[in-house]
Amino acid sequence: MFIAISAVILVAIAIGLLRAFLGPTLYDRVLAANMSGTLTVLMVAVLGFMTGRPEFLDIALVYVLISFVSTIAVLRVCGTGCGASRDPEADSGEG
Amino acid sequence: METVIYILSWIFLLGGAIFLLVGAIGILRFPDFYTRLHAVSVCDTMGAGLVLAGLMLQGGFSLVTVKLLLIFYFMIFTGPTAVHALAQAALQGKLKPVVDEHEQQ
Amino acid sequence: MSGLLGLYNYWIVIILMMTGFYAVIARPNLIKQIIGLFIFQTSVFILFISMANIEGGTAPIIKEGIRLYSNPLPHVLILTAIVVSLATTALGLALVVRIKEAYGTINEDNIHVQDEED
Amino acid sequence: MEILIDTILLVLLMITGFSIVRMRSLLAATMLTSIYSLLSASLFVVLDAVDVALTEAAIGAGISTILLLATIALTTDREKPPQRTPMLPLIVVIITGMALIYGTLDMPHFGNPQAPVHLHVAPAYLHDTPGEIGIPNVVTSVLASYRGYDTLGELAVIFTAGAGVLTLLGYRTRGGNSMDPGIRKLLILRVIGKLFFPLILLFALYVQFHGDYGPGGGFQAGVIFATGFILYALAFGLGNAQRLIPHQLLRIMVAFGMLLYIGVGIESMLLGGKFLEYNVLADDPVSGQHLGIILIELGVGITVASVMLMIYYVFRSRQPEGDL
Repeated sequence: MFIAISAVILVAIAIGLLRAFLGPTLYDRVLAANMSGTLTVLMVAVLGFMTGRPEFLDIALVYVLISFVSTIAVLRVCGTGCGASRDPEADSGEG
Repeated sequence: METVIYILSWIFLLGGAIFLLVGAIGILRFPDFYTRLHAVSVCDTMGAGLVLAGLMLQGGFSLVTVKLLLIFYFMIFTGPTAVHALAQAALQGKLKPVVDEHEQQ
Repeated sequence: MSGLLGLYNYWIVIILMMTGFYAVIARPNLIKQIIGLFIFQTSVFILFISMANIEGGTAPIIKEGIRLYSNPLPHVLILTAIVVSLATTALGLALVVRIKEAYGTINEDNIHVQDEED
Repeated sequence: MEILIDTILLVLLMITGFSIVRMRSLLAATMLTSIYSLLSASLFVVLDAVDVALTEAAIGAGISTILLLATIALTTDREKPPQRTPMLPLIVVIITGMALIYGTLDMPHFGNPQAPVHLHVAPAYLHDTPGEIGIPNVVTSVLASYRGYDTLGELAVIFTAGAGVLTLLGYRTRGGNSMDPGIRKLLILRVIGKLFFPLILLFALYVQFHGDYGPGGGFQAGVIFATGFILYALAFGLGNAQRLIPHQLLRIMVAFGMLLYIGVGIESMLLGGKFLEYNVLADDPVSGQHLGIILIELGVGITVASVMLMIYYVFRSRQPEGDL
């Protein structure tokens, strides 16, 4: 059963990745990265239960904090300046 | 009693999985950035919350439950903050929302 | 694990390694090269950790009732290697910032052109 | 079951790797690098390397993404299309890849317990750790005790890299304690930052001192510490963070961690043992080992945290005033 849950999470991560590839703006990519972070946390938690050693939840805790800090960092370090422009190659599908 | 908790935990886990999937489809299918924010919130709150609740029931009352609660607590604060900061940055970056053309006229 | 699936991990690692290698040698942008180096490094980490894995083993934290553990030695090597990789990446990025200040560009081709002009 | 997740994660990693190379916007590539790092960290969890997963998540997805972003903010976001034809590099890459794949054909298969790696040294570590060191986490015992010399070397590398970054970029003090207008708008971020800052530090302490019993240790804790202060700097401005932990203090701490490590080694020599032989530190060898490992991990944590934070300060203090 845990395998079903982790399969769903993997599918969701794959869809999030697709959004990160497609863009089209930087914000969409940050959003996708943020969602992948959440999903990775859940997957690590589920994996811990699946392998029968749920004490590894510390890792999931670190992931929550780190993905939050890095999301904030994108917005603060780059400011509004560098995110405003649409990446031109994302629209043309060049990637 | 044990079977009830067991079944309940699986209901939570499956429900959470459904919410996660719905959120993921949303982030792919919604037309613009601002609508996609909503899809992510579904993942962050209901999806994550239900999966963690299901795991808590599986883990029983132990240190594991405390850690899961902590994860849930962190998530419930970090998710909306990150999304709010993102939305504000997007607004300041002059990202126009997609609006229905009929309503605009 | 037998047959071709037994080598699958290594092959993907090699593909990742070559992806990073390609970015390092084919892309003129210095930041892109550092990102390529990052991919390369991570693939090496995955190679080591794959080798450490034992079928049916668990994480090497000793607990009653568990008999088979994965090999802890590669974990130790990679754990420190990750931190060192960050330190070296930071050094590389610092160099990139200095190059930008000195040349006004981080494109390798333009830097070569400027060097020849001097 | 785990092999299935392993397979899927590797495929996702491969796709991410390809698209990172293809992206022309460096910011987009950085975001994908962060996802790549998270994916590889979950792969490490699947492959039972929990300590490594903790480190990779904190470093790859956290600090190295932040440093890349800081560099992009100082340089440029656009990558010009390459002028050279990519044919030659492509051929080189394909030939090298083929040679490496040919090399793997002789390798023991994935998960094979009879592989040469598993036959030497590692069984001894796993067998002797409970008796000799007395802590459950074998990774920590190997890191801090059996291979303490290696770790000292790694720490020296980090120390040198920190010194190198400082030499290359120099350090500029930020005047004033004012918050820039960008932060003033982010009220929610400031409130959450204030709430989370102590929690992250507390968690870092837990990782630091619980490293003997679960995943964790000095390296991970140091990085988490630095991340906590980076969050503070992001939410309240660099000037305020530097008033909290001044740069001069950081420089001292960088050296202090190293000295603590070496000091433990010298102390054990003075007590009649060999360099970094912890058995002599206390009456009973096992508690000597405990004491030695805790001190060493503390040294590692202090140096790693201060080097990471110093690198962040140095990069960010180069940002033009008002742009922060």
